Amino acid sequence: MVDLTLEIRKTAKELLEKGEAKVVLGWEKGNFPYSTTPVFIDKPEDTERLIWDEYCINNLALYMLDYKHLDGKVGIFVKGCDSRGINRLVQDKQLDREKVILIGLSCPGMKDEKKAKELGPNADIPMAQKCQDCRYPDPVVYDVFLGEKQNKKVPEKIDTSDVEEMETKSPDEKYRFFTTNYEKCLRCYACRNVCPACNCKECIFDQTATGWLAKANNVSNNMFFALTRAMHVGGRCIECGECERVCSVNIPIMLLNKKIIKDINFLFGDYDAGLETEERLPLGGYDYTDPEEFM
Amino acid sequence: MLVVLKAKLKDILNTLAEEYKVLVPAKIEDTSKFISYKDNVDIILDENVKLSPKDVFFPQTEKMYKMKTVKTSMELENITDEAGKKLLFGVRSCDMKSLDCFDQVFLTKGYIDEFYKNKRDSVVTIALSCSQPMQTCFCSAMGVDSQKAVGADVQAYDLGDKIGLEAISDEGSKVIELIKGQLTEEGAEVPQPGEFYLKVDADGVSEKLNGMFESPIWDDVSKKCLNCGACTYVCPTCHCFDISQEVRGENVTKYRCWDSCMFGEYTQMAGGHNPRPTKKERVRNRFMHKLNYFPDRYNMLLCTGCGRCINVCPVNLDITSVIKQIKEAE
Amino acid sequence: MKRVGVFICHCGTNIGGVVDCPKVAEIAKDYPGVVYSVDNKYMCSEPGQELIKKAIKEQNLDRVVVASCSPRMHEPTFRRCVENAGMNAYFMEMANIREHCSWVHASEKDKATEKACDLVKMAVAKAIMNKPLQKATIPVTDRALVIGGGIAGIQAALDLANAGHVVDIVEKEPSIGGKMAQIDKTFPTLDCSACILTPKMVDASSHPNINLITYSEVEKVEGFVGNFDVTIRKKARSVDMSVCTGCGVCMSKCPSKVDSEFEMLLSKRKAIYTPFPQAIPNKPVIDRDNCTYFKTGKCGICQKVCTLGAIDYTQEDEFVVTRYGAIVISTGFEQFDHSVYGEYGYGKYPDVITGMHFERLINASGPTMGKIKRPSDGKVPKNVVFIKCVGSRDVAKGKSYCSKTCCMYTAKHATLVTEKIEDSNVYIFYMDVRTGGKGYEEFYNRTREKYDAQYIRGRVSKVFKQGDKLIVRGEDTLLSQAVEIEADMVVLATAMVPQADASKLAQKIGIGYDKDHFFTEAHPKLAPVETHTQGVYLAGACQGPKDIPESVAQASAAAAKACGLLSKSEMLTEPIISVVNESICVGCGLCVPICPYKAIDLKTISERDHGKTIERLVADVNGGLCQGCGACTVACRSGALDLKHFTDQQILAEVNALCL
Amino acid sequence: MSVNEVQQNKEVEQNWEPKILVFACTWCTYAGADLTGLSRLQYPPNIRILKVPCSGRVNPQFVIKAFQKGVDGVLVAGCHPGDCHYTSGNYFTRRRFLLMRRLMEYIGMEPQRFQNRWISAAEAPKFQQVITEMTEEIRTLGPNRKLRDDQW
Repeated sequence: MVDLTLEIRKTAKELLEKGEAKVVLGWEKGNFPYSTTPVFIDKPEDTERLIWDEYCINNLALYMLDYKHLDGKVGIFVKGCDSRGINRLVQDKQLDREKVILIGLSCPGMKDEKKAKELGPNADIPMAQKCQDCRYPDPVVYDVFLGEKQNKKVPEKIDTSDVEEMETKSPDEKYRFFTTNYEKCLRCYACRNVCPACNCKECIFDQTATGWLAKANNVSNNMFFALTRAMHVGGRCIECGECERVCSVNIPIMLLNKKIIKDINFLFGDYDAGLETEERLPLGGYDYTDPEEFM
Repeated sequence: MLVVLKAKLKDILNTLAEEYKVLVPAKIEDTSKFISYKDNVDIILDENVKLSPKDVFFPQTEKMYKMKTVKTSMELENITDEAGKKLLFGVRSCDMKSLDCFDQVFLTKGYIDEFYKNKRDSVVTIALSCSQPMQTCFCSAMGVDSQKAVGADVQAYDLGDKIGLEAISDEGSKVIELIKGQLTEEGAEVPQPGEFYLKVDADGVSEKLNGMFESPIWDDVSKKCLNCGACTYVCPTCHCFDISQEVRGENVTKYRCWDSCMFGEYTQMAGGHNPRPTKKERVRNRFMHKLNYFPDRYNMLLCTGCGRCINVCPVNLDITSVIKQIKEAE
Repeated sequence: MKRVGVFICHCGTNIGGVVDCPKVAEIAKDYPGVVYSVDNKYMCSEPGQELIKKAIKEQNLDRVVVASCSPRMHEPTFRRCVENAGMNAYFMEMANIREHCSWVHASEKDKATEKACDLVKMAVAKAIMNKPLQKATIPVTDRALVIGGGIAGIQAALDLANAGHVVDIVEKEPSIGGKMAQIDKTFPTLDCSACILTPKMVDASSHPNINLITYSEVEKVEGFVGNFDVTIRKKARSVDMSVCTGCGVCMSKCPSKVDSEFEMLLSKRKAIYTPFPQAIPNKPVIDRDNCTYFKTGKCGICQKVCTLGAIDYTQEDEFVVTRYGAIVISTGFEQFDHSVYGEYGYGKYPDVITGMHFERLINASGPTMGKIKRPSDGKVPKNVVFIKCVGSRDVAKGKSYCSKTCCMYTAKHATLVTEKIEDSNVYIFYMDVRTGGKGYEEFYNRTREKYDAQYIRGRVSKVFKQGDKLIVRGEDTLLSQAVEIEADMVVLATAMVPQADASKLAQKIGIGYDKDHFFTEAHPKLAPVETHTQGVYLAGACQGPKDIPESVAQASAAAAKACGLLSKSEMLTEPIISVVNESICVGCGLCVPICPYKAIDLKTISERDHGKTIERLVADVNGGLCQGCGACTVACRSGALDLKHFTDQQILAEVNALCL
Repeated sequence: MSVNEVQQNKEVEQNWEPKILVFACTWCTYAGADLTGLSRLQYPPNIRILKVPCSGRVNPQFVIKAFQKGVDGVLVAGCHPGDCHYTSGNYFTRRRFLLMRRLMEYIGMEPQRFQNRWISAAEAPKFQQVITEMTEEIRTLGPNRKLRDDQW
């Protein structure tokens, strides 16, 4: 991995010193060799905290929601997934593209923090699942680019082999699989809160009075949560895999999201969310020629 | 000390299962928690479970009572807990300490929470000492002795390939009595705890926080927080709950379920006002509660150093770093 | 706690013969919220309605559930009934226990009764959640816009103007008149098209209530029924209309010659021109694309010869915004681009022409002064072949529909050929002959019998040149014989298609269009001139192929509808519309493209947020445009959008009630 | 034993009857159901129709909610494509529910339990047939336990 830490610090420092950005978002080292944590730098001297290593896994895009009403610009370091998150927010009108300075970084694929914890300091740490599945390691949009693009060979289509395998199971097998997983769900909503596509002002799951979802934790309610969230991010999920990464009980959340992506591709034509900001969303329109199965 | 080979542990548990409903720390569905003991469960002894045993005493969703409207009147129906004693095997010192915190909240100062008390009274605990702390552990910094749990009925020690057992309470003695035939007496010593990776010094942090409600550090600390409830739900000491009801026509069930001070609607008032409108206030409240308000009221920290929140936090917001920041603040 | 009254109707034995109505009424008494429940022989009868009104007063009811026939039958009745008793009409809910229960479960009385109970339970649950709704009034601007100044537009404008409403006609060409102005004779009477059209054009131009806005196009349409704000682009004419007298000197002196669109490119016009001599307004425009002055900066002859100084090269497109109460769209049709039929040799052989060319050839004021001459050599043709359904009724290459007018105008052409050219022979290749219409079949029969037109059933496979003849090769499918005809001229009856930019106009106005881009009516039978956008009406061939009488009839119908709207100064709107909860709305705009009526916009609001005034976007539903379909509510993830009377909570209450 | 069978045996004994919720748009399917009545075409009494203005109003969440609360089947029905009273509502219905149906099947819901149909105001025989078939299909499957919130 090319060490861009010094360049990152220099770029951030310049942005702050020249007053081009009021704050710069990046990553700093956490308390463990395998951890980093998002950092928000607003003083040039603090840019020394910024780092770039193989654990800078957090998608920073959603933090832009916190700066919606900031006077001035925000600088933000973006990997492929962060940049698609930025596009997600721009398309959803939650971010003014003019108000961010995107500093692109080519992502080599980040390492799996959970595995690193388990395997110990000297082990060969595998790449995180979300990075193994990533098809856009280079940012799809940026204003400045640091280092070199790797133009890594990536699969043309999303790998949905796990979805296909699930599809072959019997209804009861499938139901058992999903319910045993969602039985664990704590409804801590980390998956939702980390998701750049979940950018509502007030989530329906928080509006307990409307009767959509009771606070009671049981597998039925948890499935309502899971299915509804999957539909809500349907056609908008940028496949960053953060939801699955942050799940405190390791629910394979992307198995639902990828199912919808697969079906959208099949039913309405290939679509990768977050590559640009103008195109019609799959669920924001229709075609007269859409498949007809309801006759 | 009475000892048993780890390999023979299941024999003991089988014996205990005849008398108690035994709960053991086990791997399940890509996570780990306390589950009902059966012969085929995957018991873990080399590390603590990912989900704390708090739900045994304080379930995530707990029915409280039922109501039924009949014409113009209303009938109330109590919900009784399942009968029978439970035995919780393998609770670590940190989680035993959290029960101590719970006891303070639910059983002291003139108020007794019946739902909690019923469950608490029905559980016998066998605590287990830690031979090697996990990387995220910092219990000693929170005043917890990883080798000697508070409030346990039986203290078990990790002796390598063996487990040593020592009755603490009368209830514990009864447990030992049941399995005495399967134990052997050996001259084992209480093992020394391993080295902690995280170095935390929490001395004086409670007092220091007294003047820090308006400190700028809360802005800094809270920025990265996503306001999810992961930390509070895995925390063995967090005990906030919300009361709600499921209405099915004339049948109403009142229940309580975990809530999290990290959630926006936690302090949302009916009129729309929210006294903790942003993550800054929420994050501040969480740490103030753990490190200042609770010690103030109960004279103990509301953190046992189990490290679970560090483990699950999506953005690595680390309580040990926060403690450090508080101590370093001007 | 709400006080619900339940009224179970026997409908004679229609319901009572199957459903145990007294039992349903008895059981309903125990439903949450129900304080009164009763059954009656005929709820809709006078005594039945009195019963409801009395109960509302005596039992102090604030919600009413009527279980009877379909709400499609009596919802208005019972709404009026509760309204008369002083209750909001929308506090009344109906349970359909006749069409959906007793009539379809006649032999399962117990289960039908059980089902009736469930339906009542659902209705009660919904009624409890119902909110009082009021119809709102919106002002109506007494001014109409007619888009397209052909015969349909002119007729609609005249009818509206005669009823006392101010009308603006927007026409993209320099003159009104449309396609009818190009046509020579009209079937089946063979009276001269110009003779009946031009007086109407004059009427329109001189009518005090009509403003002609020619050489102009609709740029943007905003607003809603009664209040459309339409931006019209007045293209630069380069001629000052207020000064020009239409003397025509400029046109005669202009050196640039261009193929005349009006004459189907069969003759030339000047770069400064009126499309045809009877044009209205009869004042020229400069075709800047072909004007030497605009191309090279040199010339300026027209300016020199105009003694009034009406020529103004500096004119620019002008945009005017006007508010209209109603819009009539009458943009008409174009000819199908039949170049896809290469086998007919259009473009390759100048003597293969279309019906519209033929109209100009036989027109006394046309390029040949009404003499039928071959475009190639000016010879008078003897053998003329007509090919019908060129583009129509051809799923493979053309359009699936029948263009409706071609059978008749081809018959008309055939008679005119025979009348004008001695010893001429007319051959008509056809698929079917369709002559529905008053006097049409008789006309067709005359064409065959008296004028001896040869009708050959079959399609033409090829037209090719041999010497100075065009060989038309086809098949007579009735005789199963190959046919070859030596023709001097071939006339193609091309399909009618909407204007090329019809779909763009539809999008601007927010109306629907079909696969062929004809505008869609609100209902094919019962609302044929309305569109789904209230206050927008259709006239003429823009809605589908039509001949002149049909276009005129539809124009008058559209005008009558528009008059109905404009005759009141304000109108009532349906209260069942979408609403935005601005405190939840995040302004993502996902709802905007969902709305078929373009009723949702994003607007900026400012509010206090943590001691700061911030501005943010939220969705905004235009109550005048919203028709209450509710599609937007599903697109809204956070549930900030909801549909009144069918709210999330109301529907959930019904679902919950069903499952008790 | 399958997920459903456990409870099934118990409920079949208690004369279980399928309970099917039908979301019907006002203009086509609801009117079609009215015509079915006017034509006296008989069908099983197992459905309950919930009227919505347009099938485009039906939120997929309603469907999950209905299963949670205990229905055995859900039918969402509206105007045929091209016939929507509101021009385009049913095209959105089609997109949403093409996905939703696949998702429901994917998590193990039997596809017969959640169906979508276009039924016009004129198609009374079709309405009768769809309801009859769906009722029988669900009767064969037995009571639905999946997604059901029955712990209260």
